[in-house]
Amino acid sequence: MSMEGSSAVSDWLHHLIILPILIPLMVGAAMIPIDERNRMIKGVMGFVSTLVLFVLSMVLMRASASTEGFLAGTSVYQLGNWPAPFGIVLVLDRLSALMLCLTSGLALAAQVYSIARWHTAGHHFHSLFQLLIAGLNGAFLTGDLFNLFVFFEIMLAASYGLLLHGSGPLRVKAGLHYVAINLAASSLFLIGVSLIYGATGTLNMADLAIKLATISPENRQMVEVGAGILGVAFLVKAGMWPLSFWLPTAYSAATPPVAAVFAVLTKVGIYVILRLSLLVFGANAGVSAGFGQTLLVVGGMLTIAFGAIGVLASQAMARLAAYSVLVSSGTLMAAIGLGHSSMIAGALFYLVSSTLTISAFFLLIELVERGRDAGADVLAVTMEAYGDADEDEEVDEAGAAIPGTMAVLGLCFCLCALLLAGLPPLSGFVAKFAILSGLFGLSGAEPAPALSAADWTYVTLLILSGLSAMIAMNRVGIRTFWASIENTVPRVFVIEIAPVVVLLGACIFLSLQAGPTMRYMQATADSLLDPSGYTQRVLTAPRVGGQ
Amino acid sequence: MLSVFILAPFAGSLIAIFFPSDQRGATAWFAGAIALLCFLIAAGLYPFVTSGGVLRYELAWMPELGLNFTLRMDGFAWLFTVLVTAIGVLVVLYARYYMAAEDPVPRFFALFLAFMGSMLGVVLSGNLILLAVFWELTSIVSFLLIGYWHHNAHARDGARMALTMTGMGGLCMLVGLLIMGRIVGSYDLDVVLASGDTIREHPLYLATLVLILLGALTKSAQFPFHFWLPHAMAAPTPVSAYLHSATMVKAGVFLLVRFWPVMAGTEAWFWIVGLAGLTTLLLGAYFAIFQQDLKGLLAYSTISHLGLITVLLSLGSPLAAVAAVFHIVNHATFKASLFMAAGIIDHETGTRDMRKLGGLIRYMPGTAMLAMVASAAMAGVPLLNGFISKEMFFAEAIETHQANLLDTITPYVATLAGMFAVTYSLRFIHSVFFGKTPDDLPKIPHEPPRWMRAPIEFLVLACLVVGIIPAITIGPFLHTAVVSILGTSTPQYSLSVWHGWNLPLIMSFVALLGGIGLYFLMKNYLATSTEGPPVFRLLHGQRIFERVLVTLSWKWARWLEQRLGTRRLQPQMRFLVFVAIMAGALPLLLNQFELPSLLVRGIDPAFALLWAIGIACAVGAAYQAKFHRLAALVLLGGAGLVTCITFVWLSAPDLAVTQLLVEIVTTVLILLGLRWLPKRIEDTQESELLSLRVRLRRLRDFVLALVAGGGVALIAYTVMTRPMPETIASYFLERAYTEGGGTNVVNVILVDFRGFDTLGEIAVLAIVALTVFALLLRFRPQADSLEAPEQQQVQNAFDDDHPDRAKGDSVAEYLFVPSVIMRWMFPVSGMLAAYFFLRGHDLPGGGFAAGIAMSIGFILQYMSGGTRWVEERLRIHPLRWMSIGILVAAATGIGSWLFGYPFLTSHAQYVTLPIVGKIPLASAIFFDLGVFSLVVGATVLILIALAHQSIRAPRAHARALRAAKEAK
Amino acid sequence: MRTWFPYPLLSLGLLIIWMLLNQSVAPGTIVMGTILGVALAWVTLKLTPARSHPRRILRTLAFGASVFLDVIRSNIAVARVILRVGRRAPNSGFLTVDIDIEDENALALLACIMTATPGTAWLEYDRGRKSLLFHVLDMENEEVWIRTVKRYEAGLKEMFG
Amino acid sequence: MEIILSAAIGVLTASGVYLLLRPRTYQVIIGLSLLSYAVNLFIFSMGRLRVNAPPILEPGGVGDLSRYTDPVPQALVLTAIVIGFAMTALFLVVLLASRGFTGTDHVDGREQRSE
Amino acid sequence: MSHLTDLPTWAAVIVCGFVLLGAAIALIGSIGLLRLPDFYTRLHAPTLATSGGVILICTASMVCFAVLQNRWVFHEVLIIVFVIMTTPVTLMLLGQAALYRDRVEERRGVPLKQKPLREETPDETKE
Amino acid sequence: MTELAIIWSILAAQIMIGLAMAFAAYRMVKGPRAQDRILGLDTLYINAMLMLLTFGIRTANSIYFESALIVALIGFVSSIAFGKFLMRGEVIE
Ligand code: NA
Ligand code: NA
Repeated sequence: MSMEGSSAVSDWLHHLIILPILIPLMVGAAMIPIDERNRMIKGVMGFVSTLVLFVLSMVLMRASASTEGFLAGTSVYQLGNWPAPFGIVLVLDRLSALMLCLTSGLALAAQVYSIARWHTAGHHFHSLFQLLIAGLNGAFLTGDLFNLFVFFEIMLAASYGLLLHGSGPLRVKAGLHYVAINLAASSLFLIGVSLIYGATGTLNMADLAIKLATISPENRQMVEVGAGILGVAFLVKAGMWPLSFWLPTAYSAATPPVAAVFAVLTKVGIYVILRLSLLVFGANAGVSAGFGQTLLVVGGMLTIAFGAIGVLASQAMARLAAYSVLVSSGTLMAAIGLGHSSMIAGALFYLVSSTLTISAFFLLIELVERGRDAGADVLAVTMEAYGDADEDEEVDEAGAAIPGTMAVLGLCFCLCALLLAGLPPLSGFVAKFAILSGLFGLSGAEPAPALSAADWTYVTLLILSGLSAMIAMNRVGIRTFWASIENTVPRVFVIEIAPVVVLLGACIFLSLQAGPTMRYMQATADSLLDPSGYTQRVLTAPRVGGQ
Repeated sequence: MLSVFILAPFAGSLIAIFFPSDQRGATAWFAGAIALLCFLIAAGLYPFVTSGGVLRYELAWMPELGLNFTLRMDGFAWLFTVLVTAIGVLVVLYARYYMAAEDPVPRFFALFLAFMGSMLGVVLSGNLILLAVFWELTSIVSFLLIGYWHHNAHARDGARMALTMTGMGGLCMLVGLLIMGRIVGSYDLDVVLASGDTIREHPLYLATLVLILLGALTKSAQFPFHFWLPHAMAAPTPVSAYLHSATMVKAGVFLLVRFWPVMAGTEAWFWIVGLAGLTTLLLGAYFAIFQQDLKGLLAYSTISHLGLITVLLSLGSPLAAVAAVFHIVNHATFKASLFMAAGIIDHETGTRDMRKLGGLIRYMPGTAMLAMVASAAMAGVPLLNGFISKEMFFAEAIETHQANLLDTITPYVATLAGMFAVTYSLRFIHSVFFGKTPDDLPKIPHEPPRWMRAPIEFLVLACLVVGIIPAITIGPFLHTAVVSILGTSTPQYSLSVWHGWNLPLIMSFVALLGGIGLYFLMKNYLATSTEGPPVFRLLHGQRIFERVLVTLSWKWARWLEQRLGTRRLQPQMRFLVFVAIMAGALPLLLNQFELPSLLVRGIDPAFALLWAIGIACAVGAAYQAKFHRLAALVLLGGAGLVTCITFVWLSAPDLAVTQLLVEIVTTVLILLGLRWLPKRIEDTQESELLSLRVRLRRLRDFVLALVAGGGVALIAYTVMTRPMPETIASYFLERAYTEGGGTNVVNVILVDFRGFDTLGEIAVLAIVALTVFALLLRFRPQADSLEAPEQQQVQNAFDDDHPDRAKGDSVAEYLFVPSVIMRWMFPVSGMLAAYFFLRGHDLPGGGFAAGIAMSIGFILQYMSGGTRWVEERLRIHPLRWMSIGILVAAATGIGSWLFGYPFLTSHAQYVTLPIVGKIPLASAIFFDLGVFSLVVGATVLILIALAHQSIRAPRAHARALRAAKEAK
Repeated sequence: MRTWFPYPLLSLGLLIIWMLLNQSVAPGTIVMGTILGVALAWVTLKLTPARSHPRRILRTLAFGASVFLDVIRSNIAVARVILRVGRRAPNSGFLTVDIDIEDENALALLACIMTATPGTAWLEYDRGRKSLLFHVLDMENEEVWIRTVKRYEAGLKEMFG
Repeated sequence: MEIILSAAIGVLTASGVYLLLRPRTYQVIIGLSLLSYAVNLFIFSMGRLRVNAPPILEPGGVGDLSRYTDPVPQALVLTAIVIGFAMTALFLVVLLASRGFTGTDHVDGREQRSE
Repeated sequence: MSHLTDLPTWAAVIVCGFVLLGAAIALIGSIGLLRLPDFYTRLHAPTLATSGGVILICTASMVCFAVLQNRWVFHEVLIIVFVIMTTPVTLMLLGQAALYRDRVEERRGVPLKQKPLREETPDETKE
Repeated sequence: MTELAIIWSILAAQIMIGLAMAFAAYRMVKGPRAQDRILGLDTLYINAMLMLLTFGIRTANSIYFESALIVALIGFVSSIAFGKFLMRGEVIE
């Protein structure tokens, strides 16, 4: 029979799980010694790598969404062939596959965008970019707490490098704060993880979830302390108020393609909170169930409020976009904290939609502003008087004034505005609707659970944040597209505008395919809320070769 | 079939945008054809609708969440569809001539069609959420249409205001609709319309009502949200005629009618809707009188008429609802025609200011006639359609519905408003078409093109026909609409011009005569007065709005942003520390934490002594870091050394080895950086001059630090004194040798059990090295650290001063003997690295330690000989080392695939070689080789990149100086 | 020969170090040590440290023994100085002595010896004048110290020729 | 032993945190270094303290926790040391760049009114 | 695993004696660092530890492990050799640095370099 | 008896070395000048190495040897760096 053959094939296909980490890691490493003069080679390598990753993550998402076949549902990859909880395992489930897809999609867009000109702003852009993706993908895939730390560090280290890409006073100043805060947060991460290990003797998330149910009260307390401290580390990344003041400055200082991928960076914090709070402190966690949810709700709401205020107060578009990141984060945090299943599904949809939007917006901003003032270029061009002869990284004015550029840019801007404000008919609206309908529910005849004050506050904030985005985008859009006196058409490359269009197109696609997408999200949320499947798959996965 | 109503306009919009901008006619024809198509289809559907049928079309969108693309046409929706499409056709025709050649017409018609689609969507939505979708779409497209002439500041402001108001209302309405869905259990309109009692009795009824009304009232420009509409008049006139009189503003009252069966009749409804409507009715009419802008007058009149409809709907009586629907249609006809007339006047004379206009009947008698008829309809003159619906309104106003103050004053307010309506209608006609012709008109007016007037003619004809023979013309359609709303409770009503001498008729006459009288009283005042009614004109709606918007969304937001956030690092750090302390403390405080008992026994005095030193060093470092950098660094080294000894003491030789090596490299690294920091000389006076604030701030930080330190110490102590839970460590200890092939369990964990962590860790190192390298390529030192350090200047000067010495002799002498030894240490460090590398799997050491040891050997050479000296002799290619490092490590991991095992599965085997004997050959060795290679590359790259600044910066400095000199 | 074994003495030293490190005289260790020793010598060649040719191994051993005794003696002497420092401040001072050793390795060795014998601290070597400035902790008699250094110098000269 | 080590961790943390809150970049980097010692010791202490029980098995041996100390925290600390070193290097270069661009070693890139 | 208490008495005496003596010498060296009046005299202090201290304690270690583990390979020799090789480098560099700084500041009692230096501004790194 | 003597004498030695380290640390803290501090650190390193060696003897375990070896072999590198920084104002020219 072909059983043998098919099992061999499926064994090989099993390795697909690790490829989202390995491909960018190795491609990034291979690029290191290539001379900067051959930047385009690196660009092409990076493009191929991200393209492959994109296709791969699509395949993985497909597979994990199916109920049978290879990699169906939750699949486990035991690194070094050591079983969980002892070895490190990668876990592919709907959620991680979704995040992989999102990351690679954004990365592809940013990668293409960067080749037009931004990768010339400094050295080793493409290596750092690939390694950032490796870090992100690793963080999404790993099922081990300490390994998560390692991937966080990869991601952060690469993000430091990419934020500083292009150098210049603004970026360096923002980078200093960003690095300092995140280094402190990393210390918290380590303290949290090790404390959890000290109290439970395990590092595996699934194992931790199991152990927490049977642990002694004293040790449980220590786990909670550890989780609390760990949570702070994640919330710094996720951008919760008051831990997020570094974010607007850092994100708005970054070069556009970098800022575009940074949009997904905060989502890593969100992802981990979502994963851990539902896995470890889910319904099965006994006394600790629902640990920290109240704080998450309160903090999330404060973050929305702060983000919305920041959006209103922002004069520069990049800052507006950065504050939108906070709004998005806050919305997600509070939704996770409120924790109804259908709300989490909606939140997942929102996560994807808002990330795509903000990413597109970051890419768009520079194109729009390019024609208006040289502000962006001032940042990029360093004071070459002090540089060395071997430096040629002056970002040259390039790109062509394509007819209709302004119209396309304007249209893209409109779409961004609609998406950010959550106005119909695009996915920003659909996402908010999904969250709200999860909150309100369609109970009908049977009595619905009463809505709490928190629920109402959340609704209010959600609406107000949309309103603030509308007002701010309106203001900035009118100023940029309608009121500008000198109508110099920005010179842009097609490969710069195409990624924006594609990302926004993805949002439109999401709106059109809202039904199937929401089904995927609902299934994801359901599996998150019932983590027994996850823990069982992780802890009972067989080793290769038995034993 | 229904989907065509949505698809055709939107598809048309997409196509229209691609029309060449000079093809005005073609684009208009195209848009008109689409509108006409929709109209014809609607007309064709009449037989089905009039038989009481409800057409439905459903497409799944998010079926699980109850959101579907459901279209639904009943009689009322049909009436509106016809209105929207019919007036749409007429406006397109009008716009064909109205728009100037230089206007980007394709954009106009594209937006126009998009608007029509959205409006039809609102009308036809069979799903609450879909309704909200189209609702917001109308706002958005309206925004773009108002701002069509965006070079005009009024257009921009008007557009923004319209969007802000209606968009805000729409968002509120969305929430209201969501709650309604929650109450009913479905967003389907049919289900909702069948659940009136459930809704009205639900505790959330009031919230729902208020939220939905916010949507409706903002859209229909009801008081106090009315002010956006006059400013929307900056839009091209076809837009005003279509959106802001006939269709979009009707969406609000449409919604009120739509939900009338399920929401009306309660006291809350009566009060809120009635109060808003009545106020709007009166104020709108009053304001209209004092407008000088033709379109402004029409806008306020529209507001007033919408208030009239709202009042009718507030009453809760079926008959009033009939009147409301009727007036919706009537108003659309006469107001659209008036707007078009105003547009023609503007078009022909170049102004819309009534003070500048007059006597136009001589130039454009046809237009004048049409405008007069339409105005008369607006004023409620008998034999015109406006009269009939106004009579119905008066009749309903007299009726007692709720027996309260509001109910009582309705007829008086109605009459007064009717009077005002007559006044402004009369003013419109009289000041434009009669009186003396001004001689300062921008253009000489004449009749517009034939087809530009046609739409007005058609509409005025409708006014007349409906006004004279209502029962035959509008009657059946109205009935169909009304039945679809009221169903079985449809009242008996008669559409006829003459009901006999009754109170409403008397009210009409009072209004008519009073209005005429009022106009002639005020005529002279109005001819010269400024825009806006006395007193109220000071209360500029727009200015208030702008003020509020700027204050709220800009000043307060900025103030709040600054208060709630900070761009300074120190407060951010403080927050982080504080939050972390809270996060750690809360679980302890909430669950009654028991303090562990202090164990003083078993303390090794030598160990205690060590940490007394360590603590002194740490505190000293903290104390000295500000003014005595070097001292702080020395003390930091002391603390690090004690840490290393602690690792040895407590059974972690691997850690000690690694930490020691890292310690040394870190010290060199920071020293390399120290050169580029500014001088900082302690001001001895400083401590006395410190302000109280600074002292307090330091005290606060000190306390925060103490709490953090105390907390961490407490937790550490607590965990340490508790028994170890069952841990994964046992597994590693059991299998490190038998399955991992090494006796050093820590190393086996690093390269095998948790080798993936190590792979990640070296990636971090690589990334950091790249970042450092890239950043330093752009390094630009401050001017004061550009020159060579003072020591070098002094020593060079000394060399220069002495003829027997060459420049650099000092340093050569200084390092002469040391460098001999340092050079010989290079192969030794290589040996040490090899030793650590090879033994790592079994004993303390490993690839990382080896790598650092090797790179220290390199650094030593740089220190002894200087950068140039070393690089003339030894080309290290750190980037290659790094690349190869990661690739080798990863490839080792991939190698296990070939044997069918997962990534990084290690394989250990002993190989017997001649002479050498048995040697262990684990795949982990190759992995560790990668680690080694990367560590060497990264460490050397970081240090050397930093060191290179010392030769780069002066060179660049010299170059810059030279360039400056040449420039002079 | 030179091309294959640029620094035979170095390679030998490295081999010994390797054997000591591994605490083994097994053939495997020796092979590995030799390979490493030779390979590292090649790399070291690029740094071109000066070659020296120590001779007269027996005399060297005798010299070493005398130095060792000096080390012990001066340890005691310095310990004494330190212990009575509260009562009597040490009579320390700077001394200059001319050294005419050419071989830089020999100079380095001299530095090692002087450092290893407490009480004398190598400070500054003037290459032009071939004079050494050193510091002495307890300077009872300048001549004694200068003689000691000269003795070391002679011993090293004998070794390195 | 536990009490000494926890006191050490506490003091290192407190000194590190205090420096993190200071305005000079150099203070911050020294603070981060002190903090990383504290964190490393903290991680290490989570495996409990054992004297002379290094997790190095006798050849061919199968170990257990009664004879050897917990190797897991040690492995974690090793990773943390490496990452800590990398981050120190990075922060150092960033602070140098910041000083280069802004002319000051204040963490905000400009001198504040006080402190 | 062997224990220190397994040492035969003769070896124990040697080991303990050497260790104590070595530690005492190191301690005296440090006392010197503490009490000696100026930098140049203090420069001699650590050499007690690097010579006497290291030799004695390394010897003790060699004896100890040679007896306990019955192995005659003395890797502690490496420590002695390397310490003796590397200490001069440190002390030489430090001593010269101190000389330079003192000369620049024109401290008394510091031997001048051949010819007097010009008037110089004070040193950059006071500390 | 012998056992006790051995244990106590090693402990005494460790305390002596500890004190030596403490005095060195005193120089590091007190100075007065940079070279004094650096000399203090160097002394601290040497004594730390002796401490490690005695610890190895005390536990009769040669596994700690490498730590001592590293101090002996490359502990001086940081002292060199410090010294060069004092003398030349930068570590690598
Ligand atoms: Na190791
Ligand atoms: Na000496």
